[in-house]
Amino acid sequence: MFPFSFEWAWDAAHIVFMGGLWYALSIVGLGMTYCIIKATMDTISGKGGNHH
Amino acid sequence: MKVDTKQKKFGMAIDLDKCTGCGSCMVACMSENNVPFKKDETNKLDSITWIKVYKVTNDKKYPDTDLCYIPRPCMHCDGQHGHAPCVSVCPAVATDNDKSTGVVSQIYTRCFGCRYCMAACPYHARYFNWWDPVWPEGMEKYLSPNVSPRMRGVVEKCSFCFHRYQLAMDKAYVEGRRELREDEYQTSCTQACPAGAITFGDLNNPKHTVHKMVQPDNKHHGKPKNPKAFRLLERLGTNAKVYYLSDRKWVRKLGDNQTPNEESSKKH
Amino acid sequence: MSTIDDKATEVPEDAAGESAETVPPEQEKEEVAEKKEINKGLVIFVFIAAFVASLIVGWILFPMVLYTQENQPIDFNHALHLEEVENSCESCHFFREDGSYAGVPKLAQCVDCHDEVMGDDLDELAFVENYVQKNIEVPWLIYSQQSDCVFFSHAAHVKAAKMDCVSCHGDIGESTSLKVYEKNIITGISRDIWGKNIGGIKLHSWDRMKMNDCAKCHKEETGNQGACFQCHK
Amino acid sequence: MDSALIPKGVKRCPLPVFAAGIAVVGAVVLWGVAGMLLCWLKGLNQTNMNDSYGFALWIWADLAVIAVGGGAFFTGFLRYIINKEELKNIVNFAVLVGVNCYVGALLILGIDVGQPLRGWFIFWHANVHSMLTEVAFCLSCYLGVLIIEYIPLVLENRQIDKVPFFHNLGHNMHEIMAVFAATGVFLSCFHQGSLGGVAGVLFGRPFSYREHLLVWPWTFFLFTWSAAAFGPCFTILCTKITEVITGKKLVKDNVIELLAKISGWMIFFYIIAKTTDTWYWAAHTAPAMGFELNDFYNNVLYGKWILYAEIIVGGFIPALILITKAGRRNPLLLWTAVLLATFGVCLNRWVMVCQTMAAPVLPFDKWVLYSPSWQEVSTTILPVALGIIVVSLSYRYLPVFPQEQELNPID
Amino acid sequence: MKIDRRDFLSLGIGAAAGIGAGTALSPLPWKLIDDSSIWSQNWPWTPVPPDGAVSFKNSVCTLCPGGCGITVRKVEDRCIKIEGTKGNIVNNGGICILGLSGLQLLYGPTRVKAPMKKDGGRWKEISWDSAIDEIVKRLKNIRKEGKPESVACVSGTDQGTVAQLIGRFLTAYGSPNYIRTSSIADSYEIALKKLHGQFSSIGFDFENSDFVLSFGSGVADGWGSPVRMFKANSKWKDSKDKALYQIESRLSNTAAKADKWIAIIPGTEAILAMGIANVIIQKSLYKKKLIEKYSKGFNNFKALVLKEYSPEKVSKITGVKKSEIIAIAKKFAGASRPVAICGSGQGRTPGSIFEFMAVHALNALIGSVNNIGGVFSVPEPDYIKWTEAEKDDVAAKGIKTDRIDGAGKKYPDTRYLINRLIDSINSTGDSPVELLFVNGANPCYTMPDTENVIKAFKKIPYIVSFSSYFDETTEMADIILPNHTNLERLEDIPLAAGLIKPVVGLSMPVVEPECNTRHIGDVFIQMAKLMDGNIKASFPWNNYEECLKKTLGDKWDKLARDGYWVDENSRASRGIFDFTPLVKNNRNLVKPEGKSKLTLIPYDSMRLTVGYIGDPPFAMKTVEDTILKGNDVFVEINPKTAAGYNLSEGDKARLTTSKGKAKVRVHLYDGIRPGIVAMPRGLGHTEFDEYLAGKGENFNKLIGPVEDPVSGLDAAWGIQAEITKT
Repeated sequence: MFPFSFEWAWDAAHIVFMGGLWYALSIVGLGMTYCIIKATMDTISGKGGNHH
Repeated sequence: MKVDTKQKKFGMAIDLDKCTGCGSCMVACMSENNVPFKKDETNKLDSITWIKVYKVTNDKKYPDTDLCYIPRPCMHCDGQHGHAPCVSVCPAVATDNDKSTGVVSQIYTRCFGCRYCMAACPYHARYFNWWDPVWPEGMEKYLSPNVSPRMRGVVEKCSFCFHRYQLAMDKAYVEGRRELREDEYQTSCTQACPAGAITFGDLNNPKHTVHKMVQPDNKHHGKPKNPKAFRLLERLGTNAKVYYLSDRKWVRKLGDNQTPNEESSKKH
Repeated sequence: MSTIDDKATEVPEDAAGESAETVPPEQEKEEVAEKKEINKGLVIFVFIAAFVASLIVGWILFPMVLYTQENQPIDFNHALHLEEVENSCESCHFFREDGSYAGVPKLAQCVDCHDEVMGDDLDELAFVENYVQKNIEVPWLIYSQQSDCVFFSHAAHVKAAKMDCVSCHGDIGESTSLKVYEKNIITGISRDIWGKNIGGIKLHSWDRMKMNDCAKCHKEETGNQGACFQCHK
Repeated sequence: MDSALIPKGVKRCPLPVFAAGIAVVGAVVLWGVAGMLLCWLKGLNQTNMNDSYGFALWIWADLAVIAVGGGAFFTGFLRYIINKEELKNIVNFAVLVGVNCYVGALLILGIDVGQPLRGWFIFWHANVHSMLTEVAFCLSCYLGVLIIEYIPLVLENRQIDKVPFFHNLGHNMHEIMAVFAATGVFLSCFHQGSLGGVAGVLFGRPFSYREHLLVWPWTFFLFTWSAAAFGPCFTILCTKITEVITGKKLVKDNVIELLAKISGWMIFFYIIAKTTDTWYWAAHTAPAMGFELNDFYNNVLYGKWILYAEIIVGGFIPALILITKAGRRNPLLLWTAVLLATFGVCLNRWVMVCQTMAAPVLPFDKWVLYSPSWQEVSTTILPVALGIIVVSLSYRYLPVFPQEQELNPID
Repeated sequence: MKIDRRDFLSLGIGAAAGIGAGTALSPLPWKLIDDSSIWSQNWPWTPVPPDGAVSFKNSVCTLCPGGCGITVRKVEDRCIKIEGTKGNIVNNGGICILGLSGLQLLYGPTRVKAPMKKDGGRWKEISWDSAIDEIVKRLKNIRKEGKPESVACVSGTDQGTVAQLIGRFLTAYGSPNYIRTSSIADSYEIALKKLHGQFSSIGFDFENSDFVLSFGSGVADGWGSPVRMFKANSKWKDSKDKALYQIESRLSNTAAKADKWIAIIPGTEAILAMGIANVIIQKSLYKKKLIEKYSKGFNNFKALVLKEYSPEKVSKITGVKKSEIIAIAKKFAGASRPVAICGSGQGRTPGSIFEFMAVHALNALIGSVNNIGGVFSVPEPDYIKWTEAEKDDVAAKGIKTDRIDGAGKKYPDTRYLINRLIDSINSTGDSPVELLFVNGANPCYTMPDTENVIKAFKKIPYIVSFSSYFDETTEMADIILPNHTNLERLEDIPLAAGLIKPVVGLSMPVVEPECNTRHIGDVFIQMAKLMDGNIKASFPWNNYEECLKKTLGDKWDKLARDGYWVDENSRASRGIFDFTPLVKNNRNLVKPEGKSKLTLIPYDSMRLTVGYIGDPPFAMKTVEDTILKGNDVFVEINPKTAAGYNLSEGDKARLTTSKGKAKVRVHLYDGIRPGIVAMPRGLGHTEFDEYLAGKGENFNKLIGPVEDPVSGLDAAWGIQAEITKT
């Protein structure tokens, strides 16, 4: 799973498979971080809350 | 330092005409490898026997009936690309195909019991520890320190008594050698077989008896050149390292499946 | 049915306690504003407190709980013995004829010299009285004991690969007394396998003996990590 | 009492009634938990599995729920990537169903392994060549994505929404939901496929082995396809069931019909592909290994009927119903179609798992049949019961069906 | 300000986030995950075998009469594996399933851990001294009453120093009643006595035979010395011009290995042998010169076979085709080093002497007697040269009384008649046996009509068992003086099982005794010392080891080194072969009891030991599920026959004979003659461990002894039975 784990080898199989995996993970991860940070900013800047 | 550059391919040849089905190989294996036992072992679907002796008949009516015993250890397959059916599917690399010896290992402490390898093995050579191993009081005294007892929930199988190879190598190292003599590494079943039906050795070494017996054709995934020799399920491409010999045609035909229209054209 | 509907629509009023609807606009504004100040400060404070606390628990308290300390039955002095014997480590830690490794010596070997007290050391006295004379094996605690699934070939490493003891066992050979043996209360395995450093940071080759450490060396020395069965049984 | 939590403008049954309903399902959950604990504490000897049946009911259940849960990724795909606006009215529910399916699958996998404490080895010591590794990774990642898709809905709960931070969070997540959805689709394609690969790569098992395209056997693609095709049917089925239970219309017909139509065509082409695959396998793949079709279907239980049941009853019939306007408009036919479709895909998964184990391979092997123990059954039902509870709670406290208010105005 | 619900929520979340982040950045969760899996890899309840120095110890296996050399692998003081000794004269490295399981017997739960005394039906541990005192007291009393002959001993063997010591004790004590359990050894012994005129045991030169004609002998099922026979069988397979013909009504493993399987009607083997003789003589294929020079009464024999045993007649009786009979005869006579053997299955029960003589006559006809590749009459190894045991008047008188089993009287050539022992006990009011020693035998399981045997044993006032294990007979005993197991004990083992030269093996202790057991030899020496006068005087040794070493003298070193000693200078007796007894006992066959349609026969398997020791767990594990499933034993029936009783595979059924009933299940097997039901021996134990006890049925419960008219030995080979579906 990580380059420092026992089974890791720098071969096509690992690069493709784990590449795809980490790619997906990072997108999701970044997406969520973005949302959370933005939400915090918005909150501080007083957005949201008792709207409508 | 390179431990040893010569690639070995340990394998087995079993003479089915000599095998009397006495069961010594099974017990020799159990006692060598700390295989546990339960009160009732008559349900063969959860009874651990690394080498299992199948009893088969020619399906002819009395008095033309004939029967044959087929001892089945792990075949230590090489597959078409150096991968046994079980090795490539194990999600946690608990089993691998040792390129330097050809032995397919099984690491019990790495295995977490998904049983995918069992689904993959057409020979039923893999066994799952459905129960915790329990020895009657005092009997754990005979357990061998060379093979670690398995815990509940993992898969185990024949290892070609690889620990014997390890111990033999230790001796060799201490004596300043890097190579073993043929008789220095023999599996427990080979050693015990009263009929001398099992021959074990390096299939890559022309000097070894097993090689002379089966004459493996390594250009064609180890197919035997000896017409009396065959492998189980040859056509699945498992590329097994266990060969069988028999003079009886019906036995040799039993080695592999065939569709009705190919009765005659059976090749090995 | 209607009752339920009413209820459903009434709700806001019930729950008005904290919701803004009922409060006059202007009041509400500053109250909310002021509350925000407090909240933010408070929340951040609580966050940091909790953060630091759990760091302390994880890095300091946890290891103390995880390992129990056990003393060796006898405080053995390697340095002293090393001077006495002529064949260095192998005089006591030797290979058997069949290639297996004797490891920690059995009483029989010690008795060769210690059949009665030799020096005036109290530990030796205790040793002779409690073990030699009663002919009981010494229950040594082995720092480098791997778990049962490991097949470690001393022959391959020491004889074939000509490695020295230090690279795995460290400087225990020069030690004048034995350190405490720390046992993991969950796994029952010696702390030296994971390494003294709970974070797993290692400074010497012998600081940690997990599989990855074996693999690293194997890769460097033999070009590959080796097959599973090479080190497992 | 809990009325403060109930969405605006919709009516829900009184809490006691609701609680009573939950309690009933809760009892089933307890039964399941009992089985689960037995398996964890005493080991898998609690099951009726054996060395010939290492894979059995549980693995089938995993494959089945993932297949029917496919509705989530495919609806998401249609909604966010293809921008089928109407589907926004059902995508919430599709996601909700999906979440339950995937949680269930992972739960069952957690019970199915002999050494649950080492389960994480599948990630840490991953063997990238194993289909199961691919399954484990994509499955868990995609579950994450599904939860992310589900969170905004939760945040829309009346009380939570009042917390500014959560309100903003929900809003922002909505903004970039397409990105998540896309990732979800990517992951789904792989784990659905690799679930098919699990059986397809077994070259020791001529019954399930298939030729490969690149590193993937045909079953890989068939599974992804079938999940996308049959998943929506299951979503529709669940919607219909919910409507029956709540006694309300929750989703407009045009939405259902759109989904049904797409699903129908997907099934139609899938089943043609499946038929071709079966033919090629029977005519070439298997014979090359020394088997002919009969060898796989000469058992009392596992006869040729399975083939027909799967391909015609569970395939062509629902497909034809759904692709015809009249068919999908007629409630009765629609019901039949979605039911048959769900049955069809489940049967396919059963065959790929259990019949693979049952069919003899060695010439002197015999068929091995198996029936699950109560522990297996209860643990298999467990996630279903959990799912029902989660859906009920979500339905009660979250605006799962955007059109509900409009379809059921409170006078 | 007040902290309202929503603030509280925020604070909670803040704290949670803090704890989450903090913990995640500390080793705690990761180390715990790792350790928990390491814990699961080293579960405290999974044993870890301690490592240590490895050593190998040689000995001889005594679990069956085979006498294989064994090499025990030890780690420190634990035995961890039994292997066959390379280069051993009998088994050269090979080893059988029972020998391999030996450690399960050594360390197993069935051991008798100390001297035991029956006390109100329950076993109570006692000290060795009190145990021996008690027995000695009884012995003294019996002797005072002047009935020394009422003390008897049942033993598995009468050879070797231990057996001789016990015999010597009885002689000095004044009892002629040393009784050996019966086997084909008796039958061959008697047959040879009658045909050659002198006692000797039989030996076969299989390694050099090129054609083996086996009348039901399970050479691949444990007949003779099993491992040696397997090796011989493999030898025959190695060359095209060697062959094995198996004459047997069931396709046993031996029949399957044979080049030809002749499915004969059971019980007519003798007739077939005579038929073959007929052909050989008819076509004058026999060795005329030899016959003229070295035989008596050939002409009568010739007349008899020509008159009564024409292939046609024989074919009718035996069910073997005429052409086949002729073919066999030609093949047999045509071979250069043929041999004919008999004794069905593993040969654990004697057979009809007429059959044995008829088969042996075949060997004589083609000159295979005392000839390479043939049959040898082997004198018992003669190395125990003790002075006569001293006899006082009581002893002298007692020793002259008739044996309780009547052996040597009505049947002069029969030395032991254990089946008669049971009768004579059951037929009289109170048992003629006052005190019985049992050693290396388990008659309450192994003898036919088990119920009757148990009845007899119940009648015996006092039984002393020397068994190391809790077996059926030991359960009948009043006191147990547990002997060391074969791995703990020093003993000379004369190898009786079919070698062509007298060979003695040495069983060496490979481990310190596990339990509080004592060597039987020492026990008898001790008892002798406690008895007075002549008995004490007859035992000049201080302990068994001394006795053995003195007895073996210069052979000791060789034995201690190689584990065996061959009596090279013993000559096979080249006596005259006398056909007369054969002619005289013509057609003295053994018929099965009862008059049902089906014939029930037993069969032996290597995986089920049938001797005095029960199957160890490992061996039980190898038993096929077509023989035992759960606790049900399967009987084999030909599908044709089964159809007649509308039985199908796996059906439950009741098997009934004149002796008893058994619940069985049915296994349809084409490899068995129609009209026959075959049942495995070795199951249905009531004692030993939970891995064996209560599994299957004991065949001996269903069959009763049938006396062979020539020897008086029980020679029942089968019994008529009824089977009904349940």
